[in-house]
Amino acid sequence: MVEKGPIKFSVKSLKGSGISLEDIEIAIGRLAMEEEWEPMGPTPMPKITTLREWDMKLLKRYRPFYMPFCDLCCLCTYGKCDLTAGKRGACGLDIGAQQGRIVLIACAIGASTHTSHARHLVDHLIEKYGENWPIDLGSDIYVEMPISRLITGIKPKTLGDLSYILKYVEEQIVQTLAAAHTGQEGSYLDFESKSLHLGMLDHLAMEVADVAQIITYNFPKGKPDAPLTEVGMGLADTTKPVILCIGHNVSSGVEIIDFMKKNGLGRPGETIEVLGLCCTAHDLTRYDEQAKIVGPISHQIRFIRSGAADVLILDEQCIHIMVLSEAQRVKTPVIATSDKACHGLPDMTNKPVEEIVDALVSGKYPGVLILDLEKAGAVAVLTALRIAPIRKKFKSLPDKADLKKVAEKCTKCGRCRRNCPIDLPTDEAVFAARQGNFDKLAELYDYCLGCARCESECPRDIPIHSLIVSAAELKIKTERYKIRVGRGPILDTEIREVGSPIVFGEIPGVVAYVGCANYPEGGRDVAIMAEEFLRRRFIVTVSGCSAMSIAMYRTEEGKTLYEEYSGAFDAGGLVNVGSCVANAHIAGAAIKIANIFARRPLRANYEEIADYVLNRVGACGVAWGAMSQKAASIATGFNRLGVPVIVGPQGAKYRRLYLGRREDRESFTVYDARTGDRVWVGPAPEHLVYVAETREEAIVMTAKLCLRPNDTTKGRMIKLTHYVELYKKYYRRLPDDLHMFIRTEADIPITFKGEIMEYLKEVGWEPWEKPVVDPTLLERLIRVKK
Amino acid sequence: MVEKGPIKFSVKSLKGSGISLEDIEIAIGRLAMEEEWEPMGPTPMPKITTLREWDMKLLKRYRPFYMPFCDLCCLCTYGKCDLTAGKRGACGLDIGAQQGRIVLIACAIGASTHTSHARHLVDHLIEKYGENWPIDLGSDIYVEMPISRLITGIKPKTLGDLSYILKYVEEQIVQTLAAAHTGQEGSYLDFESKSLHLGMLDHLAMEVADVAQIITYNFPKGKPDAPLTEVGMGLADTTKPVILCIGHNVSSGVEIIDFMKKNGLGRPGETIEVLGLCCTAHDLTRYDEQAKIVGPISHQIRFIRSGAADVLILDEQCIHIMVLSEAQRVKTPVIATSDKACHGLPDMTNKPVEEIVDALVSGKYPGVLILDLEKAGAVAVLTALRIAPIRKKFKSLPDKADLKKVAEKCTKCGRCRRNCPIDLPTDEAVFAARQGNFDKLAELYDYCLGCARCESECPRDIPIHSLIVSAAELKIKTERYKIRVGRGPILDTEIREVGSPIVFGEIPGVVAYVGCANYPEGGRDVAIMAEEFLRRRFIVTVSGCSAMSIAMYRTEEGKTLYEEYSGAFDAGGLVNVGSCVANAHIAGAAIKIANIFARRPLRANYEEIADYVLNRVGACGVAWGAMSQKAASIATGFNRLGVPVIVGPQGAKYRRLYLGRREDRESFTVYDARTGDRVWVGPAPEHLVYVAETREEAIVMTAKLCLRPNDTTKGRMIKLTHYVELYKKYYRRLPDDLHMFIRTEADIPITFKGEIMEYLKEVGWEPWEKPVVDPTLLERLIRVKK
Amino acid sequence: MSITPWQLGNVPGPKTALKLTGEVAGKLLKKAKNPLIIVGAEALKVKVGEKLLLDYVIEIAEVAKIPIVATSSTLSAFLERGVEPALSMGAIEITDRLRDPEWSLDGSKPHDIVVYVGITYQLQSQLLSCLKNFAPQIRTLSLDRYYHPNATWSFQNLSEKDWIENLNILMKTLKEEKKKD
Amino acid sequence: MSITPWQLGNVPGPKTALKLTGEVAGKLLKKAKNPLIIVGAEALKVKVGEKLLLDYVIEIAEVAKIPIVATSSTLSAFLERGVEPALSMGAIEITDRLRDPEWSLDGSKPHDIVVYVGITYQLQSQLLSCLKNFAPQIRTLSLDRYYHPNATWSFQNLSEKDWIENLNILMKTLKEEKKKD
Ligand code: SF4
Ligand code: SF4
Ligand code: SF4
Ligand code: SF4
Ligand code: SF4
Ligand code: SF4
Ligand code: SF4
Ligand code: SF4
Repeated sequence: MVEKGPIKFSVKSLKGSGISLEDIEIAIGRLAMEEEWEPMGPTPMPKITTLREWDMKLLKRYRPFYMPFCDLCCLCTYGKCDLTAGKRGACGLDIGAQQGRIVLIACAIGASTHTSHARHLVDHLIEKYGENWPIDLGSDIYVEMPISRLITGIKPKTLGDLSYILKYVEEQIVQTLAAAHTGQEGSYLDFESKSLHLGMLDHLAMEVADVAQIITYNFPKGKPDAPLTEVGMGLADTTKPVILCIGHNVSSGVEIIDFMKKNGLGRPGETIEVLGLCCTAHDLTRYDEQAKIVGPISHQIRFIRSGAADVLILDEQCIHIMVLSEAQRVKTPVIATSDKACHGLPDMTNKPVEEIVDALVSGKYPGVLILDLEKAGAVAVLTALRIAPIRKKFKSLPDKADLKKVAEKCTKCGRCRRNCPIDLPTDEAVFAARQGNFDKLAELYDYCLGCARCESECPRDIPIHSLIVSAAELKIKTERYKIRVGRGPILDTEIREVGSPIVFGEIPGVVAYVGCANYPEGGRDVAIMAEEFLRRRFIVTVSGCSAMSIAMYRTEEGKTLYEEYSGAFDAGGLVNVGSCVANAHIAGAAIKIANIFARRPLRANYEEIADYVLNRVGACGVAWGAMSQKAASIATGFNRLGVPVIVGPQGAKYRRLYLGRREDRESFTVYDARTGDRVWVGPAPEHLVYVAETREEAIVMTAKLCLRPNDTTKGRMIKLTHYVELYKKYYRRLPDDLHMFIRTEADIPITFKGEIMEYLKEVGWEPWEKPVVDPTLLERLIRVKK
Repeated sequence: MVEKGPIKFSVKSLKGSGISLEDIEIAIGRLAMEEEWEPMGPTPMPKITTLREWDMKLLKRYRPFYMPFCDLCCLCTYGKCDLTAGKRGACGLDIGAQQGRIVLIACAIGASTHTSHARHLVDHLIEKYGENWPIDLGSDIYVEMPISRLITGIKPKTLGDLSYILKYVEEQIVQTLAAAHTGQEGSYLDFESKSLHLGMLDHLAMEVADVAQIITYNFPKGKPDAPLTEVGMGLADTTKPVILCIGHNVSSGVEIIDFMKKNGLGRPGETIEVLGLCCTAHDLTRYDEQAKIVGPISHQIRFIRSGAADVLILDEQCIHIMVLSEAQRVKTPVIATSDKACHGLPDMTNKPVEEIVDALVSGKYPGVLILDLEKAGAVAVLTALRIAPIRKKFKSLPDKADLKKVAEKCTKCGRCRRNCPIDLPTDEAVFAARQGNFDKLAELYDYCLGCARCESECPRDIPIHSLIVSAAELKIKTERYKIRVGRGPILDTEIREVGSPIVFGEIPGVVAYVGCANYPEGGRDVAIMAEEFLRRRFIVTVSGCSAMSIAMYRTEEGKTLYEEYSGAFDAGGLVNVGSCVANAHIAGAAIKIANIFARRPLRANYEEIADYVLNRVGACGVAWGAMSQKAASIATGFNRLGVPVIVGPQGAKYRRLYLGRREDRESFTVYDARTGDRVWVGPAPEHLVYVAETREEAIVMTAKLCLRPNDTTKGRMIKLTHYVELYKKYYRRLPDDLHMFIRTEADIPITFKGEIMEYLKEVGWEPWEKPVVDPTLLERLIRVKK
Repeated sequence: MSITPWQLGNVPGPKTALKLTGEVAGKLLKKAKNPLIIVGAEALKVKVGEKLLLDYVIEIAEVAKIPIVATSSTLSAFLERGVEPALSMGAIEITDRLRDPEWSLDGSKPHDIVVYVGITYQLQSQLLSCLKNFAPQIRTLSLDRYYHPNATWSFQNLSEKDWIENLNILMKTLKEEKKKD
Repeated sequence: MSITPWQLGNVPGPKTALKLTGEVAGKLLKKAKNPLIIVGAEALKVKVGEKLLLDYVIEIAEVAKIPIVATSSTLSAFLERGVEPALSMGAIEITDRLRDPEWSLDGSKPHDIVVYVGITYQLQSQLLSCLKNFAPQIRTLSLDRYYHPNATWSFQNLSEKDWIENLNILMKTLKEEKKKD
């Protein structure tokens, strides 16, 4: 329980102690981190202000754009302070800084969540595997933890090293959060710099978490051909006992599978179905592809109500707070396993397994807290076996036959709709059901987030969400799709292959569809976006709920995109990295391009690498359904690294974007590293975080945000071809900023040559003086100073 | 910059390495922490759930009472969710859990602030003094860090050990904050348990911070007769250059004083005035009592506007966000020194001193950021010397003669008042000034928080706060009071003296006036409360802004309370522990009573000690002007330890209290440790956090909350005498819960014997079966099980 | 324009108090099954014309036969006037009891209408918020001069004159209705 | 009862939109020195009677001679109709420019009135909030059927019928006032 002391170890203190340094190195091992695998870069373990200058460079070009979600501040007892339109709170803060502060708090919560997830995993795995368990991602991955190397300057070798990295993250998060206290930071720019710091830390924590589980649980180590598994509401074989895992931290799920194997119950699906929901589902299938994925967060309440699950095991994150009461309604016992999500349940950690199983099967307790994961696994399995025959899949969804009757109470007051996060016309749908028409309800199924907020608002207590699900009965029964198991990191060999075409623009971009399912108009949009870019042979990486939503769509050939496209990190590849924490591998790939392909020094060299990524790696993230604080910090972490992110219209409620202005030439002027000249390179990438109003806008913006100053002529031509094609497809003419991206005639897409030449004439375009430069924002990278 | 690796050190890993354990122990030193100074207790370095059972015991008796400050939740992009009256958000959360969550976030911000403050201090001091600098609080303090020993099980010996303790705190804060993420914790009780955890961690961080500065800066080590120094707006000798330090982290101020000494500029006040504002002021005077204290947070804007300061040096916390622009108005250059509060200033850390001084004196930059404290100290002093003759104490307060003219613009729209945090009738006062009557303005001086929110709201741009200050010109000029320098910890010898009378009730209570200056009706109320209890020979401890407010009051004899009462931790002593982080010594004193006086094992024995404090140590905190997130976490930390806290009416905006119900007998039933019997002990203490409506109510409640089940007959009689006297003084009759506290006739205050006997008869009181018990909430402490 | 909270920043959410008039207040109190008046310390400072608010409230309580809870040290003022409040308790403590749907002064039926008057604005606002959110079965009235969005019914922000007028109408209504009985 | 935000939880603070009517809207647009209409993608889905909202807005813009900014892919719909918007830009991007007190479409005088119509509710709400807080010099109008508290003026939540009526009055007012010129 007590960790033995971290020792601030100094060579000095060893001198004269009679112990030679070599002995200590061997004995203790952590010193291995200090090994000279590369000279130490300028910013090991950066503190809050270490990268402030880099942040300010970004923030000068990509200015914070605030959309207050509330004009008040209620953070201290001086308040509430009305900050509308520049008024000052009692502490002196204004509305801009307040937005920065709220974003900082969100990022701190997001980063803390991944860090604590990582901490839990690492501590647990050290207990199971020992702190000297090696970090080995296979022979195709030499740069095993690019983010860790980049930020900390450490080349981690063991699980123990990961714990050490987390200490740094923890220290920094606490310090950064402190800036949010009343009467601390005052400038919105400094709040943003701190949010960027938190975002960076978040990526580090995610990398630690995912690598820890990969190396110990033997997840695919960057396998391009990771197996296919299943996703959907319709896949559980309900004749068997069914265990459903909800959350993000797979270690409890692993214990379930291990217990089954050890006790002759076979692999998942053989005698017991093991299902996952939310990111833990990805990681279950990474552990054993016979586990199955129910779906994204939107499926949580509806699957519980279907009654299919005999036991529910919660870990952490993305747990709907109603799971406990929902599970009770269908007599499904609940096992909570995380100290971060105890849900008021009695702590049975120290009780014998049999006693807990009895209590759950008998219904003495509807749920328990078990913080010993091995025990939780055993209890889950034994309870499922014993309760399944008794429960008989009791469900709390109305039968389709009853829909009309239930709907009859509706007064069409509209409260349901007016509280639905995405304004779904539930009132009309329920009212139509009253009149016997269930189509409108069924239609909503694909859009509904499954949050049940409508139900809690309905003055007539109509179970609106259930009506939607029951009306879509048929859809659900057949909801069964293929998804590729999360493959984890990108191989160094892949990077070597695609590094050059990406940097020079011949692979027109790397697009990442990530994050949650708060989609404005259903998950289909994400799949359609992904398909558009897959067809165009972009590299498409995916993770989390987005990876699941993309699976739940069939192309014209009736296949899922995972079946149609390869899992390789290559043109036209659809790369499911895995759960949310696996997002680190997407950032990691960008970093590895700079390091492996371009040989930029990696160690503690954040600015240079980020500068490289911003100017050369045509990557763009799309978090179409971003909802949570984690998504805020992930996006912000991508931003500090120079990767732009597009969010859906709901994302406007994050309150802050980073927007460039293409007409501001000065802001898009960089150094040419070869000469030191200041050169305008066009607005590429134009924004760092952007809200798109529609799927169409997001698609066009994605293509554009893959442009980079460093594109070769051929690369630029290819990228512009996609941009122009997509712009014309959706906007029906040439983009009006096209001239800002055409440096010489050679950049012009051949297919549109005539048209574009005409346009260029019209706007008075002239070929650029310096068409291709070695672009950088960092003065110190100028090689020949004038 | 890079800390060398903490090493998770296991004896196993040493075996067979050819190094003997002894060698390592000597060589490395941190293992000294593991020394067997006392057998390890049950809960070393508790995690989130380790003390959950204790929390649940507290929360069962002291039920969370929520007063939502907002019925909405806006924490993720599913929102805003309307949670009014039990509606559920899209994540499933309800209004109760949401209140718990917001309090958790506040406590996390509060605890992070102290932790990061401690971290900054400790890292800085290790750099200056080395990590082996010993923790030595003098010969009268053997239990040097009671909170650390209690929580971590470590007996820290060096600065380096403190860094290790902070790592634990950082790790835990991050994990606990993660529970606030959307879709994690769901039960309000578990949110509360987590807030209690954060509060406990906060106290640990405060102890680390204060002890670190005491041992290195040689602050008074618990000196009962610490010297007197001055406080007030009127004390600066403005013929000299004046440096004003604002904030909480004294290390930059120390560098100023050191630089002065080293460069022949003498001690503060000799050639240069060194003033402090907010807690940093306390710590400046602890370092050198010739530094002076301007006052609490309310004096910040007004002192800057007075123009007296020639240089302003900011560290962290409690900085009004307008200081920069306010300072610019009076041409005072600003030096920011904390990475948590950069205020958008240019980072000059790496520039030479002379260049920075030039930039500030010439006005090239109105302010700079200098993260090297030694350099910041030098720049501050040199700038003050050079700028003082030029600035000529430019001020931005209107002359009294102009007041009428300025006030003439007022339309009496009332916006100023309706945005004043404490609803001061500014509109009437300004309007009266319009008519030539300045008394109403001047009257407000003592109440005004100095926040300037009124000014930012005034549609006519009237500088209302300045009008108040100018109208009170005379008061300000003579504002000059005595305060005792913060003495730091309580001596073990003192504990030995007062342990018994406190525990047995003969010293009727220890009352702590702590925290900020968000007073409903001026700081005078705090002084009056303190005086009431000093006269009654309670022990009164104070800190922070409260300690300053108490100084700014004269008794009938024309003296300050500090002049009238001794600084000893003894009956009738007025103990200024120091700045906010010194609050740890108040909690520490309670712990030391349990440990030193009652010989309860201390090491990692949190529950037993808290149980002891709750049942036996008649202490009560009063945070009359509590405002910040820090105050929230400090109060919550006291609560977990069993110390009740009273806050002022503004404190209702913290949203959550812990209230007992005296009529609920079961909740006030405890074990008698001697027999295992369940015994009702009366509602003592009745509440854990309470909002008092008025000063009178607070006084009466304070006396009552000092009652403890364990009081001896004599002790109970004395305590009840005070309670009844005070109740009668303010309520004019006997308290209607008196019978709940009288166990046998011997408990009855002699002075009121007749009256009380009559009352007892009326209510049918009977002597208790078990008048005195050995009370505990912990089953495991029962000595003889039946 | 809609009614604004007295403290302008005190915007709590979608549910805000209905506008109270003296007449409505009178009728509500008259119809109440088990009403309660909670009187805070401001009632000792604020005047209703020549009278102290406290005295005015005593009259209301007497006419309408509503029990009084005296918070903080207002008890002494009541006793000075020979009025024995039904209960003397902290404003927080009585509000805490009211959260409990079972609780009432005399243990009979629960309180359906609770009047708050004379508690300092921001504290009263928070107390009303507690009941709004955790005791939806109770309807709360604020009789203070300032609009309290967290009440069920509140006067809007009134000039002293209008406020007194409303209080007088309240009193009149109470008495009138009384006669009708 | 006061006007409620369409999304009931969307309560932003003390400052909320004034109630707009067709007539007021007409007069405001007529008087505006440099107005602008921003048209979002919902205008392609929502009907005003038989017409698409987009077509209706085109008419308004033509009658009132107000330049149009087409957001997202609405551009194509304009072009199909032979209408050339003054600008095609993301809703976010145009709002970003409007924060800048110097900026205007043609670089002459800044825009004093900006109309938002047809952007999905929550995004539009946030855009209006941006201008409310960071461009107080601009007055914003929402012509959507739903009350937008963050605008300077907004229709309250209207039935389709009432909305159409108001739009018609707006149009009539624009034309009438035109005649008066
Ligand atoms: S933190 Fe500042 S703006 Fe927020 S409530 Fe407190 S004083 Fe007002
Ligand atoms: S809230 Fe209920 S009653 Fe109202 S429209 Fe929706 S389903 Fe019908
Ligand atoms: S459950 Fe579906 S319909 Fe109901 S509020 Fe949530 S998203 Fe809207
Ligand atoms: S993608 Fe988002 S919603 Fe989905 S499981 Fe991950 S964090 Fe949760
Ligand atoms: S910031 Fe959020 S919680 Fe605070 S007042 Fe606004 S909506 Fe309410
Ligand atoms: S955290 Fe929950 S209650 Fe808050 S806005 Fe998000 S979904 Fe709504
Ligand atoms: S806000 Fe200004 S104008 Fe209005 S009453 Fe106050 S001082 Fe007078
Ligand atoms: S400066 Fe004083 S009068 Fe003005 S709002 Fe603040 S507390 Fe009220």
